[in-house]
Amino acid sequence: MNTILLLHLLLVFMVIGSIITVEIKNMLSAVISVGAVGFILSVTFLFLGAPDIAITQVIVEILSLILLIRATINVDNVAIEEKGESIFSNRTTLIFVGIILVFAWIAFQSLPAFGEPSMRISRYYLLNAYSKVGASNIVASIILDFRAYDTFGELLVLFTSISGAFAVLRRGKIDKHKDHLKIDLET
Amino acid sequence: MEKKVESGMSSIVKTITSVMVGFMMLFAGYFILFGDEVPGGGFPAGVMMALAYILITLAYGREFVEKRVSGITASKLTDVGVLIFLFVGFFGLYFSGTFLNNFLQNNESLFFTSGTIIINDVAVALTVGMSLYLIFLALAIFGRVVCEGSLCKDLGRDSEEEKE
Amino acid sequence: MTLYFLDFLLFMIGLYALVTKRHIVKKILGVAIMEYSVNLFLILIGFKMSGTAPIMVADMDFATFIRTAVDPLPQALVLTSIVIGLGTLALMVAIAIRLYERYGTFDMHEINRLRG
Amino acid sequence: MDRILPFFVIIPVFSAVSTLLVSRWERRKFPRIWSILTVSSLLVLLYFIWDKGVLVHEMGGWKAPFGVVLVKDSLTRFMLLIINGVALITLLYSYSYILKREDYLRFFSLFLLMLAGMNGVVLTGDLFNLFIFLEIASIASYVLVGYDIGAEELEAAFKYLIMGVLASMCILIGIAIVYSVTGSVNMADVARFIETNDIVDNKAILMATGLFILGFGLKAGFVPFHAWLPDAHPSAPAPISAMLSGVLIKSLGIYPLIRIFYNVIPMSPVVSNIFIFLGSISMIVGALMGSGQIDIKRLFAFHSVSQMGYIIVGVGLGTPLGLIGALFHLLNHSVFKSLLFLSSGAIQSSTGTRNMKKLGGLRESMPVTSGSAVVGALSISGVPPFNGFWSKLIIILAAFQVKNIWAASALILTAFLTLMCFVKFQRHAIFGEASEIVKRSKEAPLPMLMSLVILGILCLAIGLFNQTIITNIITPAQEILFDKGAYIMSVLGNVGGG
Repeated sequence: MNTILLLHLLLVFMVIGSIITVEIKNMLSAVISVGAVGFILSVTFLFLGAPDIAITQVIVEILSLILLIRATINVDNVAIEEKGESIFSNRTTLIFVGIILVFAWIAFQSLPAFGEPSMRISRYYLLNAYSKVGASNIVASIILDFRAYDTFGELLVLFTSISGAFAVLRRGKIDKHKDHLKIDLET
Repeated sequence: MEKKVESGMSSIVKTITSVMVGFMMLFAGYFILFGDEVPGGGFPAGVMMALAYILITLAYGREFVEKRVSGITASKLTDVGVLIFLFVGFFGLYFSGTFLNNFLQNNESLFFTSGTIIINDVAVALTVGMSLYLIFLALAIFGRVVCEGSLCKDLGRDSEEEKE
Repeated sequence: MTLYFLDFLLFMIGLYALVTKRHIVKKILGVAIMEYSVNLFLILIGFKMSGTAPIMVADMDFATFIRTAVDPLPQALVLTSIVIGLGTLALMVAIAIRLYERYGTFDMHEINRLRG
Repeated sequence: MDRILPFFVIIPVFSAVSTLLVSRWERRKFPRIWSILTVSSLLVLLYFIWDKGVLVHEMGGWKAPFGVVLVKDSLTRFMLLIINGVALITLLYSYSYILKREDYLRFFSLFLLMLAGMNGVVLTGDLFNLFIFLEIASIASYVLVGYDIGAEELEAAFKYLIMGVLASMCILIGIAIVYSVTGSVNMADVARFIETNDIVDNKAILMATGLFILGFGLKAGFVPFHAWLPDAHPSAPAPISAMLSGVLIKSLGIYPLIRIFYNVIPMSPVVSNIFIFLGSISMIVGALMGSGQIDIKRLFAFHSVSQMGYIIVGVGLGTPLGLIGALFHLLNHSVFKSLLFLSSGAIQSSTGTRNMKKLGGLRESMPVTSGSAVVGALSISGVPPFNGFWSKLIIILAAFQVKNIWAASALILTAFLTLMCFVKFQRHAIFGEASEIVKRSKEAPLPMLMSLVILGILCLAIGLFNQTIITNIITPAQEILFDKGAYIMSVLGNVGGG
């Protein structure tokens, strides 16, 4: 019973952390609090019986913190004070969010109860992973054998986003002639 | 007036980094080779390798790392990683009729019992590691000249990392 | 059941940050929070009460392993969606830096006004 | 014969990665010729498997619900034809359009990755796999929208990126809910589970339906979620805005909606009313906002939103005739909209401006481009001999058949609004008196003209031979959608549930 209580506690911490992220003024502290939410999430994954995901989440969290801090380090990272008209948009969004939450509460009633997954398909993975594939880590066997096509797509997603980030970060023609550092860019 | 850019951090950080990087690479190799028995597969291994290189770049400065794994070799390794995964899948299609088929699976004779899982693991780790190291290199180094105009006093050598 | 609701509340907080906040980095943080909540939702679905990780350790016999193992399929899906989140985050940070270089500000309303 | 199916993703990925790998020694001609070769080889592959009936390729050798499965039925081959055909013509067009940009090696690599993503989305029979390849195509299109990194392009790319990530998150939650309720991610398995256990009015499935409509609606860009489209399409380079408007919003937005609401989750009357309501609103709003535009690309982008409304109304009607009209309009719209965007790209590259007021009398200095633009304008406003007229007519007939007066009146009003708006476009840009910019401008280079002429001929040919096209391409696609049992049987065979 105490795992449920623990999960509730962790989730409440994550909700508080994300509220701090959204409302805090200084960008750098907002990034830090997102990092905190990410690490609590990784602990939650451990309690939910997903060690693979916990390890990946911790490491990916460190890297995304590095990237996010990179975006906020040497720029003016104080938040923009809200002008009048945007207050109105906040209130309507809050009402809209409230309506969706009410509907979500009703919809989640008819999901299968927490803790009894139907596992209609994944029983096959549990039964056959070791005999057919020879891997005792079922998740690794799903990722790299049963649904290897997903991981192939996954590699393409990462490859596209990095190649795309490079296309965005390249020094365009308009930058070169006014590149004030006078560095001899031997292109 | 090119101020000598003091490359990297203090020597304490450098010694700690040189110790830690060894363990990080070992840990990444552990994930790859034992990916199918122990939690953690190709993705955490790749990100661990990227973090190791980032740690070296931060501690020793860019020129030190540029000699070892320059940006261009990193981007080539990313492409090679994706192509390895593609060819392993294509061999599966060639040998036994369906794409990404684990054609050498579950025979004890081979060193690794679970067939193409380990090879795919290596390909995933290579692609993820090199591409994330690349994006750090681009974001951290490219963008150093963030503010426009003469007010920027940063004199770090902003050589274009990708000679496109 | 309340865990699903708390998790969806987290998703709504991310959506709120995305929609109303004007600072670009705040929008990126909102997207990061949304990704956390979706990944958590996927794992919450696959959790079995007092379940163990789906990894066959040597000493556990097969029958108890089948009975107690947690659902491995959502974990495979979450591993993929974590790295997708990282990819989109890298792209967003790259575009945000370039936007700051072009417009000199991270404020989305300012950027709309300047663009006219 | 089903071994050919994975090659629709392998070949574009291999050529996209290899262009980046061998970038050092040959950069001028290699990427352009290489990408045209890959896409034409895809079309040849499509010709091989065109009339081979339903093909199912189980990835990795695992049976259907346990592994990922690729399904080729007549709807998939119809979408593959549109995607790869428009991509080939766009690549032919960008053979000379791209010379002005410096880093076009990455442009072609990202273009081919976007194509691989779209082929992956259309071919797969697995919900999560559809999400992943949808991510690949969307991330490639976010970058390609902001490709010439000016201030305006980056801002439009960022807005499109934020909307796209929101859509992907909603789709992923929808897939998670469907997995939690039905226990599987394979489309045919989910369909069979919903059919046998009759849980259609289950609240969670209702929420998943709402999330899918929100997510795929954002990708398709009809009204309540169209905020990103009028910014993203004009600021993209012309071949990319042609691919975005012509193919991407259809294969990432409309196709999943059709597949999910006809083959997986049965379409309840509530959902079809939502579609008809959203469709008619987006028709009218798109046409109204389009008529006030000066920039021709923004005008075309707004009319993309309104034409999407036509297709959504056709899908929402739920009758066989409505679906035939929707699929036929999907084909026509991808042809004439890419023609319009490519001609606007040609106009902008030679005259340097997209402002309708400044462009006058293009027919003297750029006869072929303005000729093809006129063909495109006529076919979008539904003038009889061209293809737009027939598909709009079928959708209007389908609306009357179901006695849905509101939808029919909205359809007719929008047809009139589009006609009026495009007459204004022709009067200003093509037939007005020649302004000084236009006098100095010269005709576009040959590859661009070739692609424009091919698209113009296609507009006319589809219009004239619409009967044959409907009978042997569109109706089989519509029959597959109305026959859910055949889809389940072909994918799952008769393997028992897990």
